[in-house]
Amino acid sequence: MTATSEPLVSMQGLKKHFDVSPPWLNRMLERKPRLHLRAVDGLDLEIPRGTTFSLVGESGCGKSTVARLVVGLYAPTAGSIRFEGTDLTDRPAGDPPAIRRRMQMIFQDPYASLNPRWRVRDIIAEPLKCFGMLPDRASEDREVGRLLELVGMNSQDGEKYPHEFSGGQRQRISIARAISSKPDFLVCDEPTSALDVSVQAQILNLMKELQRELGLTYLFISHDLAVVHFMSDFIGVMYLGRIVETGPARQVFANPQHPYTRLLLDTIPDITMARRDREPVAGEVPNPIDPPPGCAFHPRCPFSDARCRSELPELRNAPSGARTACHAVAEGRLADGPVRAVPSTPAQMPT
Amino acid sequence: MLAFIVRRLLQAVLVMLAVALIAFAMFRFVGDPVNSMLPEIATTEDRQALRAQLGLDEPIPTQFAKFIGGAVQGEFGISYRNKRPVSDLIVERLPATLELVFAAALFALLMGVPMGVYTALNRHGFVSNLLQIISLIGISVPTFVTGILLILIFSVWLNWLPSFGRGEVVQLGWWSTGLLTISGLKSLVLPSVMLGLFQVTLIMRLVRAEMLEVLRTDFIRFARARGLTDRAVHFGHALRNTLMPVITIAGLQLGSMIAFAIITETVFQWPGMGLLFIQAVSFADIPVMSAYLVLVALIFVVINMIVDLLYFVVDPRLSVGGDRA
Amino acid sequence: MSADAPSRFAVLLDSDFVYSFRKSRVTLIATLVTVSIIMAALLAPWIAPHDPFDVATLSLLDSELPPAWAEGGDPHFLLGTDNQGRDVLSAILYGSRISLAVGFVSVFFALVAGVAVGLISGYFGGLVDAIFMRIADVMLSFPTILVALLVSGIVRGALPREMHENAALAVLVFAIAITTWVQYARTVRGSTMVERGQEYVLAARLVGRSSASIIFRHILPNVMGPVLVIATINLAMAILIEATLSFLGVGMPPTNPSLGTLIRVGNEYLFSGIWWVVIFPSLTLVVLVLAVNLMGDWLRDALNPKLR
Amino acid sequence: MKQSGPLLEVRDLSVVFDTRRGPLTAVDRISFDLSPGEILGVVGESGAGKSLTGTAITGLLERPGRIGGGEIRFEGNRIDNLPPEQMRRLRGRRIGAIFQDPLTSLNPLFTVGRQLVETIQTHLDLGREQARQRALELLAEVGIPAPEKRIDHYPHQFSGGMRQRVVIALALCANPKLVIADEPTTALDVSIQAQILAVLKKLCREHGAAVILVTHDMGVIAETADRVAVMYSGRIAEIGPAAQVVKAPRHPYTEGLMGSIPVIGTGADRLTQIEGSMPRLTDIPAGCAFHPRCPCARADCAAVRPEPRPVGDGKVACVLYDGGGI
Amino acid sequence: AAKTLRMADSTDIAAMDPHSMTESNTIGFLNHVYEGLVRYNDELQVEPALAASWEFVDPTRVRFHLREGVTFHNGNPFTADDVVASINRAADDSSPVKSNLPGVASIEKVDDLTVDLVLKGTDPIVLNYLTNIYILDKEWMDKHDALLPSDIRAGKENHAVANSNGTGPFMLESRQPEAKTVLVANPNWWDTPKHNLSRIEFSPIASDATRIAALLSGELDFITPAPLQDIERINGSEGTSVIEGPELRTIMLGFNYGDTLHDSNLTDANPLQDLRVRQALNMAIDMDLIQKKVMRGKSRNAGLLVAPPVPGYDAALDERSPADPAAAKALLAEAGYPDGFEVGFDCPNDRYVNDEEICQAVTAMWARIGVKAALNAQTKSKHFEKVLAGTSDIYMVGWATLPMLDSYSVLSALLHTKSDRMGAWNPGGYSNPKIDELTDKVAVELDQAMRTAMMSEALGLAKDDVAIISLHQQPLAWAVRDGVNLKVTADNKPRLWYATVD
Ligand SMILES: Nc1ncnc2c1ncn2[C@@H]1O[C@H](COP(=O)(O)OP(=O)(O)OP(=O)(O)O)[C@@H](O)[C@H]1O
Ligand SMILES: Nc1ncnc2c1ncn2[C@@H]1O[C@H](COP(=O)(O)OP(=O)(O)OP(=O)(O)O)[C@@H](O)[C@H]1O
Ligand SMILES: [Mg+2]
Ligand SMILES: [Mg+2]
Repeated sequence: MTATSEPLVSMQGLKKHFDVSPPWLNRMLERKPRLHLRAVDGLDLEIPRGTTFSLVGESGCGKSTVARLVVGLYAPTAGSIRFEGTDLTDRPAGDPPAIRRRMQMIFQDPYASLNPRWRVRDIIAEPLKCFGMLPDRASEDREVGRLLELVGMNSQDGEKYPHEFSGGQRQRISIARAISSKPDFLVCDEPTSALDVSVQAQILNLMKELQRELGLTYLFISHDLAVVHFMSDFIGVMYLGRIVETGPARQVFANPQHPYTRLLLDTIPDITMARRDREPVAGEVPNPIDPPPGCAFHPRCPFSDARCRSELPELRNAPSGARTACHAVAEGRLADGPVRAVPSTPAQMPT
Repeated sequence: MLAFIVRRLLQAVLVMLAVALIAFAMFRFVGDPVNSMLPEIATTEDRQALRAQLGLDEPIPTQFAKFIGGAVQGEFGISYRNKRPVSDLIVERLPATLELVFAAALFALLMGVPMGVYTALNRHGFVSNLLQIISLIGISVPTFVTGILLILIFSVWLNWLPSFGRGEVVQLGWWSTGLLTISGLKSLVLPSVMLGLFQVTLIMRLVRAEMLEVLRTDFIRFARARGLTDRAVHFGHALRNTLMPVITIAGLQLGSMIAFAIITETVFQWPGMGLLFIQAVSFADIPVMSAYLVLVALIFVVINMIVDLLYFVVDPRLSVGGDRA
Repeated sequence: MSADAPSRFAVLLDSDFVYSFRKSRVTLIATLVTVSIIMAALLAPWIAPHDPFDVATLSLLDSELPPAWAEGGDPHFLLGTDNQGRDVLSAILYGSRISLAVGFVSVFFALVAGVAVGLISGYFGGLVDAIFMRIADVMLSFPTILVALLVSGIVRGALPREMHENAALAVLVFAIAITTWVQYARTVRGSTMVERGQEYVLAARLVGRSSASIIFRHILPNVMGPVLVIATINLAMAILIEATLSFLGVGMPPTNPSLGTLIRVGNEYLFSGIWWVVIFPSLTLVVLVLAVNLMGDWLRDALNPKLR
Repeated sequence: MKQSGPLLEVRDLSVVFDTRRGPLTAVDRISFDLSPGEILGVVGESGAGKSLTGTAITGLLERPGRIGGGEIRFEGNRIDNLPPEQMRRLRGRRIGAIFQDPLTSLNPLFTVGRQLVETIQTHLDLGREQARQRALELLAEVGIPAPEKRIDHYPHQFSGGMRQRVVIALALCANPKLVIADEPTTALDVSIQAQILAVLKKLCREHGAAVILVTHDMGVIAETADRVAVMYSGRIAEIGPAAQVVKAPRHPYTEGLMGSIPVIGTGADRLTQIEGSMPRLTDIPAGCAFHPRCPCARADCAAVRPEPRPVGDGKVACVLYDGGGI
Repeated sequence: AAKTLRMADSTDIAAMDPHSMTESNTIGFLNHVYEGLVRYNDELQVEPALAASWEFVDPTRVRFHLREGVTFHNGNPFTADDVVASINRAADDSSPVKSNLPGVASIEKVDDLTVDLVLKGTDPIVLNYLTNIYILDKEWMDKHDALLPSDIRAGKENHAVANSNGTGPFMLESRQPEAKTVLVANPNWWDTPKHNLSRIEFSPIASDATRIAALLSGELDFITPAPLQDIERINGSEGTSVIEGPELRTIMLGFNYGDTLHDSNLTDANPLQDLRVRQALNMAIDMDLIQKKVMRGKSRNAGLLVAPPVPGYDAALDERSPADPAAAKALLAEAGYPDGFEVGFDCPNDRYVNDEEICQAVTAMWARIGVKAALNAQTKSKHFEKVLAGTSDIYMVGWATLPMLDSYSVLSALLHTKSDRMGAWNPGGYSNPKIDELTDKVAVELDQAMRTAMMSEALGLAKDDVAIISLHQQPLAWAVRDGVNLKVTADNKPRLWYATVD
């Protein structure tokens, strides 16, 4: 975990608002205003070279949107994205090729991310072709074979179609495609959440190996805290389009500050906690079209007060070394609440 | 919902304009009405005079403007052939066509839906396969051939049903109905079978496909898991959920049945709008033709609108107040 | 994952698709029938005993002969002759040629236009989509048969006179295509909107592929399944629409008859005992349409993985 | 709260799919018992046969699937060969089921109340009003606030978590003795997941129903189940008390499975991984289905299929324990 | 006993107003309700009707003595005022019927039962015209604001279109357009009924097959027309038979006499201007074969442009020489077209008996002498539009000479050089000064013998010139149930006041 000082990827004040207004006519007649869904609402982020930065958060908090913004599939509403200092803010995916070649993506769904009508070799070779990286078909074949073996498959598998492979194998093919253009930076949007745990282990191990061997930098997205814990050097916890807590992974896990982070850590089912009755969290994830004023988490937060309801907290350095956006943390209101600390030793079984 | 209706209305205007344009364009190409209005021995002079009288020698934009102006008020002038206001002619024929189409639609639904349900529930049964193939024949035989064969069998050979016309009709205000007399009902049988046969197949296949789709859904599995009776599952849940697409298609088909009625009415001399239209075509009776086109388009638009509104009735997800808690 | 994989052909033969085809006897027969009719139509100039369109060879003396096996039949005319002395068998062969041509060509044009519109609408959305879909709504808001009737009426009238003879076919094709492209467009648009968001498309965008390239190389192959099904059904429909238009007098001329025209003309002889003039073309039409429909049916099921 | 005699006995149950290439055995001679009030977790990879086991018990197998052998006894009576109508009476009345996706489990066109009343009236001899009353009670019981207001809402007016509660209420309509819950929380957010599991557990405690909880989330099992069955390739590899299976897995597969779960607090740089993937139904290896991937495989693994042997408080199907345990 | 006759025709009557259209089937049917001053009997002879007698006061003034004691169906007495109002109505500028009254200058009432018809010039066939001009009740028209026929331009409906008040043998009981029109016998008819009908139920049935089916199934007693190919079947069925006779209508092929053809490979010449070419085309047509096969022996081949009952007909000229393709080919070669040429050929497909079939057969016969005719068969409204626009090379027309029933009709409309009032049906531009001269004389010649001679002469000239190819008089075939006694009249108008039902 050798983090250099200069980040490979950085985002400043990144925003993405989706226009989800009803059609013009409805707005006219029903006098409804335009509606904007703030999927990402002001995100500052730096990812040091050679590290894994993970984003966690509940469904719909904007993780995938960040991923797509980074690779250029969405144009940001505001803010900037830089890669090695080059501004990519308004460049679409694939442009400029010299830089986009160096950032690729692994998708969540191993079934949807491979074109069912294409042979595996063509799928893997597509980036090579598009970025014009290899002179002829023979060297392309060789490269595809090499990549397949790199991800633990047989070089002959290139002649088959995706449906002939299991989910785990498909995800390996996705990875082979993603690394075929020799990227430095990989965005992984829940790459294992569609897979079984045993296959997940294979893929996570593979990703770690590849990172070591190829010096990759990951933006890793997941809602599974255990997986994130396993993979990351740095972690950002998102809630409703904003980062509420960020810092080195170990610190965040060892000493979560933000109430939401604590809640997340508390609610993950844990095999070490047999027959535990988890305290269910009250409330539901609020609607991003109409987020609560002030701190978006306040309706579910046991520590919220008047300030939380009105004033948006900034990300501030917390005593733990992480940065937290929470008034309660900043004010030190937050004693040891009903949140669970990470046990250092497995708890004893009840008999 | 209001926005929805307004959108549909705008669309309807679009459709009607397009149709008006087509109808007007037809004026120029259906033949010269003057020739069929005058006796053979009429002189060239007479013909020119009549042409001028009908306004056929005016510039085309003027003619179009007049046409649209009249159409907007529902006025299409006087039939060249029958010398009666076209609106009267249409009103006179409308009941016949509508009764025919609704009888055919009813026939199609009463046959098609049960057959579709049956074939969906017994997907691999012999009877199902047979029904499937027989129904295909239903859409493979041109309707005019079916019509003639029906006449041959049921009128000429068996002498059971009349071969033409509407039988005795009863006047209810401006509406003339054949539904209240025995001979009217008997007369309705063959034409509505001919017109509905195609739709039977269509609806049966649609219901079957949708039903199969619905039967695979989780909520049907869950309904079974709750121990509901097959009846409740198939007819309470599955059938109800197949209704949406059936409504759409049935609605669209109702419109095309009005158009297809042209053929049925020709074969059975059913005194409806289709027959009026076909006669008008052969006499180049332009006012009647254009009124027919516009009316069919209007009916179509109205049916589509009703279908869309039915959605709001059938599917609670669409209705207003579908607020999420 | 053995190295000596079976040949691709063997794999194909072993696939569920081919299996379901081979298992369905009805489909097999239907395919056989369709192929034979198509072949017979294609080879009509060589296999037809007479050239029914060469008016110089027609003789009224041969008119209204019953089929060869019936009393008074002439072995030269297997299925008998019509009122002009035209060999019914040859007329059917040539007539299927025209019917099939109308079917195939109109389906082809409708398919190309519909798929193109669907892809563009579905992929780009926005204003283009809105415009195309409103046009489609208008088209859908009017019964096919009427549109076809009107279009053929207008086009016929608008075309210069000398083109009429040859135009009949083109007019029919145009009239049918213009009323059926909407189905393709709608279907393709729907699937394109789904595919557009699929991750494999995103992956292609990541490497900078152009929209055109994504549409054609990635999306098109994935939306063609339902299109094929519609195409078969529409092939049958087109042949029938042509026949129906013939009945209304705007089909192919009797000098160049399609199956529909043959039936229309023959229809007038139904009561007069000259049954062969109407029965044989009708049978051919019904069998052809039925066979094509059966194939479409099977294709629909075979391409629907959920129905396995 | 153990009673004498198991509520459910499954003996050598097989589920077979008849395909054109011959029958495929998706569930292969599995046996287990379930006592009243007990929660049995069933875990295993996707395709291991977990759902089919549940489906077979509820008698909802659809063609081309069928029960290929063995027997299922419910309260001592065989139910695998019951005529459909009798089985239907059992379903919902004595055996409830909950499926994975609350979004699709409810008919979108009917109000929640109507679906509840319909189910209640199918099984209990209640009038419309009484049934509605019971429906309201059920909704309250599963934690839906203001049930009398919500009962006439349509499913789309509920959130995912609420819908799953409704589904649970539907499954519990007639106080079934056995509830089969097939991945009831997979489609839900972690925070909601906890709520649902809590509801489920509470209801079982109060109604005394036994539960078969199908999932592939080991965490859920560990927290919820009394006993766990680990399935692999249609067979039960190991079954035993949850604590034992999770903490001290005996079967090499269970061991691998547990090892591959990342756990917060362990600083391992690499997860234990089982090489290869689960075989397809078409080519399940002879002998022990797991042997090609097994780190402890022996020569005879490929030859003999190991039968479940009692090991500790549970049973393990592995040659390592054929000798009668370690 | 009450006798009902249920009949069907291929087209419905257009309207009840006899001055609103000139369709011959409608005019024929309306003759049961309305009557003219004179009428044709079933031998197509002019006989007195509402006028008991008439005389030429001078060559341009005819005096009609009206029948006494006639009443309209509503009971109004029939008087000279009705005649004056009716003739004025028919001759009004807005009336399409005025073309059927070309020579009338005015009508004058002399006394209550006498009127004078003033002509523009001498008109030998004015009575023939008048058979078609029906008399309406003035009082009734007055009351219903129907003194003029409906004016399409003004978009105003006319009461007479849907209602009737005539003097005829039958009275309108009810009418559902396109479905059923019911007439009942008029008990107060001035004439002695020869029919025994109490009721006529008329239904239009457009589809031939359906019409025959309805006859065969016993739903109808009488249908017009019966398609030729079905005659055998009808005669073969128990209880039905076909009644036939020749029609007045002569079917012919007209030519384009312009300098170029419209649809041809030749762009600089019109072979049809050459008499030899026209002769060749005529000779190539084997009418005997067509008569036997297409017309099933029912038609009457014609060498002349008019049928035998028409004054001016000359049996000597009517001979049609047998087909001779070889000679035809030789003539073509002589004219400079040894390989033939291409030419447009227009036909209606819904106007005459087997029109399209005849054209197909002719096309085949011409093909054998090398003339490639591009046959364009289409619906009548489009066919006649094209023909009258003068854009057709060879076209089919049929001419029955009605309502004149006189060869002058053919001479003036078809053969006379085209001008405002003459040659309306001479779009090809045929012009023969001799024929023009004869035609102009015939128009005013009152001596019947001289007139007839001149007409025969003109027709002979046209024949020699092959100005128009005459093909045949088409057959009329009606079908009846047994027990219906009716005579086929050559003008294709059933006269049911002669019909009896057993
Ligand atoms: N193209 C879009 N148009 C409108 N809204 C969108 C679009 N894409 C995403 N959203 C909305 O933006 C919000 C964030 O979505 P996003 O997919 O980034 O969430 P996520 O954290 O990745 O969730 P998950 O864990 O379910 O994948 C959601 O409310 C989603 O509905
Ligand atoms: N209709 C079917 N035809 C053939 N095989 C089937 C069918 N349904 C299920 N199977 C097979 O049966 C096996 C067991 O399926 P089952 O649904 O029980 O797995 P599962 O353990 O519940 O998996 P998941 O975790 O994905 O739900 C799988 O291999 C599956 O492919
Ligand atoms: Mg996401
Ligand atoms: Mg499952």
